[in-house]
Amino acid sequence: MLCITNNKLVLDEYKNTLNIEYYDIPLKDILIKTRDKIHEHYKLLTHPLSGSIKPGETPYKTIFIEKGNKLDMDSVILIENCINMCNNFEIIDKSKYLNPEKSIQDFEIIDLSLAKSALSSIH
Amino acid sequence: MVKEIERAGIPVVHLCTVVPISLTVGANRIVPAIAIPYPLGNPAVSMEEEKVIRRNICEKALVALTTEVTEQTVFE
Amino acid sequence: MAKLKVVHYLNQFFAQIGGEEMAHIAPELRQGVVGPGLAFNQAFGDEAEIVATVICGDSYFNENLEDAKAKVLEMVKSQNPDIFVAGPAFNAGRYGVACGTMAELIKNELNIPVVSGMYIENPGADMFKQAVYMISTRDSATGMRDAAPKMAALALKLAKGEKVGSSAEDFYIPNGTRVNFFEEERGSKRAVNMLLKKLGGKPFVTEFPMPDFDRVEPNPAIKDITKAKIAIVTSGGIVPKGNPDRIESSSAQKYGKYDIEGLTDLTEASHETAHGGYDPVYANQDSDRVIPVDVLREFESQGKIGSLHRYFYTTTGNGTSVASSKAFAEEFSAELRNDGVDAVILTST
Amino acid sequence: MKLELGYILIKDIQFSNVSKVENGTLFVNQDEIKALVLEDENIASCELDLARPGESIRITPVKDVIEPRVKVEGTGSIFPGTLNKVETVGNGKTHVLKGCAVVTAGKVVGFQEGIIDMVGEGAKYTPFSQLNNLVLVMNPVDGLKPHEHEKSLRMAGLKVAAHIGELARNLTPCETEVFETPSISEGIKMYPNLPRVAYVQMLQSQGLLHDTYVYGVDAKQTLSTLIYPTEIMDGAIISGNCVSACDKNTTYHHLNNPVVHDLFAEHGKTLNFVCTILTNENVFLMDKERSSDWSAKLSEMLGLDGVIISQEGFGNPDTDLIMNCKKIEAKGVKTVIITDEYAGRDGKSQSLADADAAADAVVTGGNANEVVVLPKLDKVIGSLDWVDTCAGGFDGSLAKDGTITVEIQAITGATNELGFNKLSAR
Repeated sequence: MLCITNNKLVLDEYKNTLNIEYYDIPLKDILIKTRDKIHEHYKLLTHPLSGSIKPGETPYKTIFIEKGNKLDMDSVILIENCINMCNNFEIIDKSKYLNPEKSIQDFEIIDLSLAKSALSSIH
Repeated sequence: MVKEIERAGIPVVHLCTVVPISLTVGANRIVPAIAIPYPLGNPAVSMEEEKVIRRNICEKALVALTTEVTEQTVFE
Repeated sequence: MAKLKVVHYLNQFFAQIGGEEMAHIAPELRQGVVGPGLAFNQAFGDEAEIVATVICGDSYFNENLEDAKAKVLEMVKSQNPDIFVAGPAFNAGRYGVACGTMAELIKNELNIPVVSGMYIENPGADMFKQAVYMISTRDSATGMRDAAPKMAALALKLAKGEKVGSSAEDFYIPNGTRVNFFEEERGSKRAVNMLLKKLGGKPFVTEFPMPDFDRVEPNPAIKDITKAKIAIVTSGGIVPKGNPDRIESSSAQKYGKYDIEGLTDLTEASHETAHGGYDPVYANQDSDRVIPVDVLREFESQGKIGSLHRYFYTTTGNGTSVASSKAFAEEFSAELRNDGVDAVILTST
Repeated sequence: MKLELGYILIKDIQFSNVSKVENGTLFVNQDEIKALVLEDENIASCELDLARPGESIRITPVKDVIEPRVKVEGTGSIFPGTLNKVETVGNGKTHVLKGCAVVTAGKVVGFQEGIIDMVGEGAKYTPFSQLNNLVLVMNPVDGLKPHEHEKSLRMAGLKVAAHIGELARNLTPCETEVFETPSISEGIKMYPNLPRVAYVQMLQSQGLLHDTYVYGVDAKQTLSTLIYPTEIMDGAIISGNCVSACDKNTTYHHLNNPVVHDLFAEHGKTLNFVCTILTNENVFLMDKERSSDWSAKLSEMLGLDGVIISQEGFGNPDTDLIMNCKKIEAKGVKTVIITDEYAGRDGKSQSLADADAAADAVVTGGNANEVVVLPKLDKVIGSLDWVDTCAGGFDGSLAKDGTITVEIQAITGATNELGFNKLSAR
């Protein structure tokens, strides 16, 4: 299993126990990274648009994938749809958050919690 | 994209690695290809053998273009 | 306030000139109302009136397309109208295409509000529903009394610059743009009603047609492939070495058109891929792995196909449809058609 | 199982020394309510306010909306497994204070959203503009973690609603309504010729701030299961979901689930409303496969002819919705699904994260990206601070003249996916 994330909190929490690729890039680029992996025969384990917080609103995204031996077509279709969905939302500039430090922390925590919720199912 | 070409009145054959995607995007004549990074080749074999593979797929494409279809059809 | 000036477009049949035997007549301009125009004038009331009617035979229009378009446009323009209304065409296919063609042209050229109307299965509906507002009508002229007031009302709305409601409120054929409105029943009640119809085998209308499943009818097969001119299109991002047009690696905002005249083989030195969605190594080594120029040249020289089109088109679209890939596919498809291309081989990674 | 709902109609709400209901007016003692809320040591302060239909008031950011109810006959008590002990509800008699609600507001996280306007353009989009609302604005003690904070607000709302519900215990209802679900075998005998219909309700269950509880059990740890529809009317399902204001199902929505009510309205006439199937919306794709397999399997076991499937939330649940639809249709059971759309501000984009040809009967709650301008209102309960950065708000949303330009996704309940509203799109 491989975890792709741009959330430092997820990295800190799991760096010793999980296989993690951390990138300091925007949410949509995490989806694109994931798409590239899917074309290398990874399969999606978690939904790319996990959480009801809109793509423009939270900057964080953590996705779990797993290496397979062939292209997983369901994953290809799902990731493409999700990347398209991202285009429907205005991206909010992080510095514009009312209380940037607190908000960013909240988003990190929520993304971590979604990841934890997925992991509790995976294990 | 395939639908817009078809809509313009030009018969089109879609050589596509992921047949379900091709079905989803609305292609009517579909020929399955080899793999995402090399739909019409295979680096594991020699250049000559690869060309044979490519020729086969292209032959199928011509068959598809000359076959009347009424619904989405995959030419295996 | 002066009434808004309307020009109405009719075919030979609705202008009461004759049926199929008169379908050859060339465009003609008459002052005032003809035939169904009366129903429109009633519906327009004090706000607008038909000042002139342009009539053209359906065969003439479709067989002399460019000439007919130019003539009808000129006639409409001469009246300096505020509104253009075409049809309704009901289920008459060639008439529907003519109505759609003229409505779109006049909207673009004269920049005035246009409205047409036809039965949803009229081929003109699919072709033009996204370009112009088209009222959904019954499949025969018995629907005139129903259609004319709806067309007139929407035309007035457009002319006055009022906000157009959803297709369900303003009765036009759904055009892909989603518009909110308040229904009479709440959603759960509508769901129960829809389920009861579905269970009873009765017709029901979904409020949200699944978008990926709109289909285009397959075109007829190529009769003689040995004479056909074949073009290559790819979403695999193949570009000349160095990517001269800077096609983006993902969600490309443009497409490339490249000359392959005289080329019999693509090589590591000549071409590469701009696609960011897959491992580019293999396509960069030999782009024939994505667009089979070498094999098609072989077929060309063996007489298996007529010819390979001089240009290929490339995008980095990722297979699924996005609005922009659709838009430029429309653009280059028209180009391909004008260049006399008989068939397309589209390759995707 | 049979439940009688007795409605006591509330037309006004007032603060008073004594909490009581008299002649359609709900009187609330502020100190009593505050003391109740402050029993929770995680809550540092609590302000109460009132908002009535037509008043120039904006409530934001809204967390939950709850209708006060009390069980007067039958087993169990309101909100079983969360507020009260876990005993089966849904039978006997329940009194409802109809026309009022407890609204919990206050920031849980930095970006929280949700607007209820009591008047003007925004009021058209939220059903809660029609209610006499008791609003609780609560602030947590310093350093409280988001999940503890969420839990405190959730429980405070339930506690206050149940407390106010108690005021209805000895009142005589203005109207009553009876809902009865026969056992499977009785139902077959009673309605041999009617189509057998169930309601498949998908519950938000993705994780922190995205949770729903069934008799106190976190829905993400459940397999798809069966429940009597009347159990839901007694608070068997409560909301712990704070995000996606327009299409989150508040506890009020659960108590008054419109699909349940509209299926009961046809029960025994045009269809046989067999039961409700509860399923979830997890993040892990294998969970989705399992849960939708189970809802399809249950549909098959129950010998259903048709189902209505409802959704909660954005993005991820689209996949559950389509899986449920596809798999249930594959069992030969006809489906209608209820969803909403994110078609972009211009309405032109592909608007579901997932789609399938099997979903040929769809009811939509509208395009959540559509933009509205909300007027300046005289009073704000809560805080407008968040507006520029909410989902559907954007930089500069809050204009100098006090108007707010937002997508309707910022409005609580605007595009509800239970079909609570009349809003739709084409």
